[in-house]
Amino acid sequence: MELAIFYAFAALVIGSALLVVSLKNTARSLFLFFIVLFGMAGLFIFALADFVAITQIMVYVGGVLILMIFAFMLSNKELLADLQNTSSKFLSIPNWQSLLLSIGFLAVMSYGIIEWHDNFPQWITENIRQGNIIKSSDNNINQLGIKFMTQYLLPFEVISIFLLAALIGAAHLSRKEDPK
Amino acid sequence: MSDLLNISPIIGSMLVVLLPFLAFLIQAILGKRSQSGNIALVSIILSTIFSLIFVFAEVWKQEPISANVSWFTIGTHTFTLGILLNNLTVLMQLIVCIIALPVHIYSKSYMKGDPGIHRYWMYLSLFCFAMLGLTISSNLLMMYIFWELVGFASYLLIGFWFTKESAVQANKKAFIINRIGDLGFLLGIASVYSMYGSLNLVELFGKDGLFYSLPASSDGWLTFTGICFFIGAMAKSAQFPLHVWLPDAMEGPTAVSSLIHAATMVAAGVFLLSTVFPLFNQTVLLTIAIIGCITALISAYFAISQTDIKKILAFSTISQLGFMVVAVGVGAWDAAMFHLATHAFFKCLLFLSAGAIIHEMAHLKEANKLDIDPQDINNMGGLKKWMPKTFILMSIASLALAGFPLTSGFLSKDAILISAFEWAAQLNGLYFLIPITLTLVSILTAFYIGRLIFKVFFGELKIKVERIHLHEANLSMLGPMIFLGICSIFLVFSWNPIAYHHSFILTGFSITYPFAEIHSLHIILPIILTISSAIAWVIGWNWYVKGKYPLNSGNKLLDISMNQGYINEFYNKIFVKSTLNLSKGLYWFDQNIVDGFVNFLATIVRNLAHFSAWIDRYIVDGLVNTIAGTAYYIGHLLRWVQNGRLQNYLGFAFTVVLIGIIYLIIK
Amino acid sequence: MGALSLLIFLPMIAVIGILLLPNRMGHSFKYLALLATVLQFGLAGYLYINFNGSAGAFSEVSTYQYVEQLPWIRLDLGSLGKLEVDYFLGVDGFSLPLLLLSAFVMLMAVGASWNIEKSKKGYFALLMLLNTAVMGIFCALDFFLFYVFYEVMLLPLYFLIGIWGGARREYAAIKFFIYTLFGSVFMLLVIVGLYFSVQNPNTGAHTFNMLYMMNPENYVPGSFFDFLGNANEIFGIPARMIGFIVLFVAFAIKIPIVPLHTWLPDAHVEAPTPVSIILAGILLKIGGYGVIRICLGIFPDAAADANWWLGLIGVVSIIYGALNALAQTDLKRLIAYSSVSHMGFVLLGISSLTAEGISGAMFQMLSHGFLSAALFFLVGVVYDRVHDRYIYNFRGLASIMPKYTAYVAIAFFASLGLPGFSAFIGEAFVIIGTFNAESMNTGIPRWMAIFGSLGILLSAAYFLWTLQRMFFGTTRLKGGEEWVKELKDVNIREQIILFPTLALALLLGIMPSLVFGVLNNSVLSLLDLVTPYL
Amino acid sequence: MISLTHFLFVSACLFCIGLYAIIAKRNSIMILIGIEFIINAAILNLVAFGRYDKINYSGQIFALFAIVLAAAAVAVGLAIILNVYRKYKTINPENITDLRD
Repeated sequence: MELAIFYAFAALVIGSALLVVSLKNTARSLFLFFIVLFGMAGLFIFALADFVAITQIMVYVGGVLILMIFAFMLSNKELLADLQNTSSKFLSIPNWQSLLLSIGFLAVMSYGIIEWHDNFPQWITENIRQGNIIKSSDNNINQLGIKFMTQYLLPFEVISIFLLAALIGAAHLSRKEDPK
Repeated sequence: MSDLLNISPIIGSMLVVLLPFLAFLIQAILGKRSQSGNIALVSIILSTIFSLIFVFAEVWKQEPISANVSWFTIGTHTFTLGILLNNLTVLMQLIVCIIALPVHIYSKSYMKGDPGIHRYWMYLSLFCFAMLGLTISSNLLMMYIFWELVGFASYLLIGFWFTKESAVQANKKAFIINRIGDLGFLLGIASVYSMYGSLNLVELFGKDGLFYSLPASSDGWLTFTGICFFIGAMAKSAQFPLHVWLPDAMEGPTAVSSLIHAATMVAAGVFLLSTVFPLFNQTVLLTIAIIGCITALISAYFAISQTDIKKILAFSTISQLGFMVVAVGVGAWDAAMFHLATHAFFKCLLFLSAGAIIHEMAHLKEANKLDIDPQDINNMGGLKKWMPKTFILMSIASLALAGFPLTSGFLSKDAILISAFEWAAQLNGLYFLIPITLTLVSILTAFYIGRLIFKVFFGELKIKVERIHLHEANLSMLGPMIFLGICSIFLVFSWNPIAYHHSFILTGFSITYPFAEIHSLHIILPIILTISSAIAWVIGWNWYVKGKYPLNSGNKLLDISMNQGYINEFYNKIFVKSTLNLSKGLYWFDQNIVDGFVNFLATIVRNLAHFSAWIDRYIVDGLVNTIAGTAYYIGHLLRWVQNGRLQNYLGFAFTVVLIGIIYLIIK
Repeated sequence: MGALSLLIFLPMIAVIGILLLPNRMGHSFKYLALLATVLQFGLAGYLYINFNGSAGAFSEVSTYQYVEQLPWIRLDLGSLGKLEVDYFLGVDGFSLPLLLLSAFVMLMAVGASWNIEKSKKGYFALLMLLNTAVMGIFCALDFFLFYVFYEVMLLPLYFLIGIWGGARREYAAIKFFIYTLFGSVFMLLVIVGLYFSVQNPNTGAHTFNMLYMMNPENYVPGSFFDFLGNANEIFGIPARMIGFIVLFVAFAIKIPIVPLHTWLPDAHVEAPTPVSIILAGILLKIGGYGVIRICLGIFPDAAADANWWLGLIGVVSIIYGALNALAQTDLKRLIAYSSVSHMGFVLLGISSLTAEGISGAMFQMLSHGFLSAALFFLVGVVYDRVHDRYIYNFRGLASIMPKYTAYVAIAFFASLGLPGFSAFIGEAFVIIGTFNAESMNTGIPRWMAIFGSLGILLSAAYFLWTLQRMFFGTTRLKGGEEWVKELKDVNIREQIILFPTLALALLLGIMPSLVFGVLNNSVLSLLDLVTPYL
Repeated sequence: MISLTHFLFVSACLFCIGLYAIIAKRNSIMILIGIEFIINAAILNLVAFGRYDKINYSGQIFALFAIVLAAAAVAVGLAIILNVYRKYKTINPENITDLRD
């Protein structure tokens, strides 16, 4: 049952992702992307990362995606028209070279995954043996908070400043040019 | 005045030669402005006077005089220009002058109104210069020069009416055939030069000349030399195989024919033979006699049936020249010169008379707009009525030609015939053929000239026109003719009308014959000749005047005679055609074989070059190009990667990564 | 700077002048060229007047006059010895008349080029360059210098024919060029061979000096072209004979002799009139001059052995050329073939090895120089007017162009050897000399003279035929009335060129001593060189 | 308990789709989306492996970092795209070939 739900999510994610890349209309793609992100959040939960799933929804769906949609919608009409790309075809013709490349990569990765076949690295087998694995009953949020404020404090701060810098940069970049 | 009269013979003879040359130069410069011919006339009058008074009178029967100036030096030999005055040369010079003078006077009215008259006088002066120069040349080279100049002048005069196709053909033929003779002459000169190292006549044949002092080289070469000179004389004097140009040469003005092709130039051959006579050995002399005999016979035969008045006279000239040549051949070259002198006068007169007749006939033709040949004797007849003086003069000349007593021709012809008989008597046997043939020819001569006279002057005018205004020629034409008529009588040459020995020409030369004199011949032969000539005339009278012509026109013999023995056709076919074909063939050979070979080589080389170029381009260069092309395409491929599209870069990067991974997996 | 250098390089000054002047001053080029050639002719005349033909050995410097000798190339080649090339000029009785002839013909050629329209600058510059080369050839006494001039001559001719020529000019130019080059390349080999065989007796170095090459004492014993007792052979032919043959072939192409003559009709026919004049007037003489100066001078022994063959080639050329001329319908080609025939006399005369024969040959060269130049000029006159020169397309020209006809007739008769004109002296003495050869034991039989004289007869045939066909008779032209209008009689310029030419031919015919006076001693000294080997 | 292999396979698929979007799409937005796919695929792997590290919680923590960074990247990327559009009047990367030689 658990596996079935997982696969449902996985199918949702992959199917929507495929649609995202094959649709002509960018606006539709963007909404489908929304579904992909939700699906991903679901998959995170299956990996016992509930906080990550919530963050995913909040940051991506609530931030990134809204940012994207709003950014375009609020900018100018031509770009919007360009994005909507009123082509008669519903699906874009796949670019065979890139398709080949992607399938190639998929094949190689699948091959790798099959070859690997749960030959866990030593640290994983060690943790499994010692029982140091996350269980569904664990309070992840609590643990994460502690870790952020202790062990990962420096990266946390760095990433905060980085985020700030990125936002300021983004704001600077997207400002209107001076008329002069 | 005494100074003027003190001209030495050498200077005098130089003046004789140079005056016509001066006239030629002046007329050449003046061109169309000098049409009267007075310049030429004055020059020839002066020449004649000088020749007679200062040269002939001084030198005749005296010691020979010669003067030379060096002309140029080749190697160790110096070639000279010079004048040789002896009996032979001064006589010849005088004859030329005396014949040329009346012809000049005659031409003044005969050629009046011709558009090219200025050229006529120019050419005539040139001819006189060359002919007079020929007579007094002291060496063979100089003689050769004038010899050819004479031919050249004759070429110009034959082709005087250059728009007439037949005249142009005739002058070409005349010059080319004369060229053959010139070659003989030139080779003869070369031969003499290589044997004796000198060309001076005095040095060669004078007293104690090289010819007598040096041992003759091989007899064969001597014969060769003699034959060469004889070929030269043959062409000029129209002897048998080379006689064909003379009848054609009648295309020129009649006055020219009388001067050049009857009296003077054609006699130059005989003059040459006389000049180099010592050179001839027995073989050559016999050849000369035989050729002369053949010539005399066949041309008399051809003369019988000709209808063109000038052609009849032309053949008679050839025939008489044959007589002279026989005389040289039998060793009696003095007789030849004698006949040359007498013949010059009466033949010139015959031509001038014929010219007068043709002149009148041409007027008649123009006045009545007839389409006739004014020279055809079949159109004439009964002219005695209108032109009695011409008739008389022409008759005198004809009698002289036939050798009738009391004429000059009688004397000279007898001299030749009797000498020939005496010569034959010396040698016996078949040699008698020659004098007998000559006798026959004499009778034939009487017959054909009788035919001419009868057809032209007796009977009725053959062409029927309403108004006939034929009249005597005017005085400037008649005067010269009368002068020549007088000269055709025995008195001019000898006080004795019967015995030729007393003529001043023969006494002047006084050569000794290699054969004995036979006295009885001197009486018998003239009688036989005269009687047979008379018989021939009676027959002619019956045939042509009485109209009892016994032969029909289809007669084979007559046909051959009419067509001059088909010799022209024969030459045309054998020599001219074959030479032309040979030349065409050779040109083909040149174009296709010689040049073809060159071009073939060029083609081979070019093809080789093409082949190697092909190899170079496609094999050698192809290899290089392939390498270069590969590099280029690889470069191009790489360049194509750098197309500035980020996605492509990314794609390539991933492709490489993918390939790398696959490589790792496979490895 | 000596008189000969001045003579040679005077045209070079004109070349520089022509090249420096801008194209818009195109009219001045011809005046410049005319000035140079007139000065040159004057100078040549001055040299001629001051020449005295002193008797001396053919190989002595003292025999030559106006000698200039400067060291030109001195190169130490180490073990090969020293390279010694001199700038060595001098004239004797053979070269001086030819110099005068060249100067005159050049003057004529410039006169004939008066109406050239196509790129005058290049044309006149090339013409003057050719002039320099030709003069140099006749003056050079150093074989290397001779060769340099010989090759320099080819270049302007190639362009003159190839650019300013007729319809098939490229073909003709290339043919001419390759033919001549064929000869001269092998000549170079012999020159090198001679160089290694000859030593300068004063310095001991190998030398290109022609005069040293003529002296048997200067040969290195045992060298390839060693004079006496030479046993070197190639394919069984003695080395000196090989050298002679190669040099002879090189010059024979120029003369030209019969199997090697085919460049001549094409080149003459396709070349523009002035170049035809130069080709016939000067170029062919270089062949004859080379045979006399070099083949006979340097290889007298081989020449004495081979002269029978030379004579045979001469006779064949005479008759073959004349018969070919008889078959022509193109007037210019006819004259070209007549040149072959007339130049055959030159070879026959030279081969006779008699004073008369060689003098006659030299005289024939000069005479042919004037007359063939005049003939080509005359063809040019009618070609200029109607651009046609086929004999069958004309008839009765005498009626519309009387003066022209007179000039043609005079030139024709002069060429066919009418006494009074120069060709007669030349041909007659060639025949006499050849005939005399048997008496002199030079190995030329008399029948060659007899057959050679046939050429005189044939020349009369083809010239008279042309005269009759083209000029006499009633006027009938291919171009009809239009041609009658075009065919104007000769103008003043043409008469100024023609009259002196024919007058000179006449003058030489009447006063041959003008030539023989300077020539005679040289001929005798040459014979002195050759006769010991007979 | 879902095995690691499943996560890896889903992640591989997502990665390939993202890769395809990046290379093939002629639209800058879609490329950005492709990048997000790839980042998501990476995050999925992080959390999947992070399950076996209870001591450090490194998987989840870096997943969070990655999400934040992705958000920042999107913001900057969008700003860049807008600027590119202003300059070239297109967002099709095909037409922006200034990097070409």
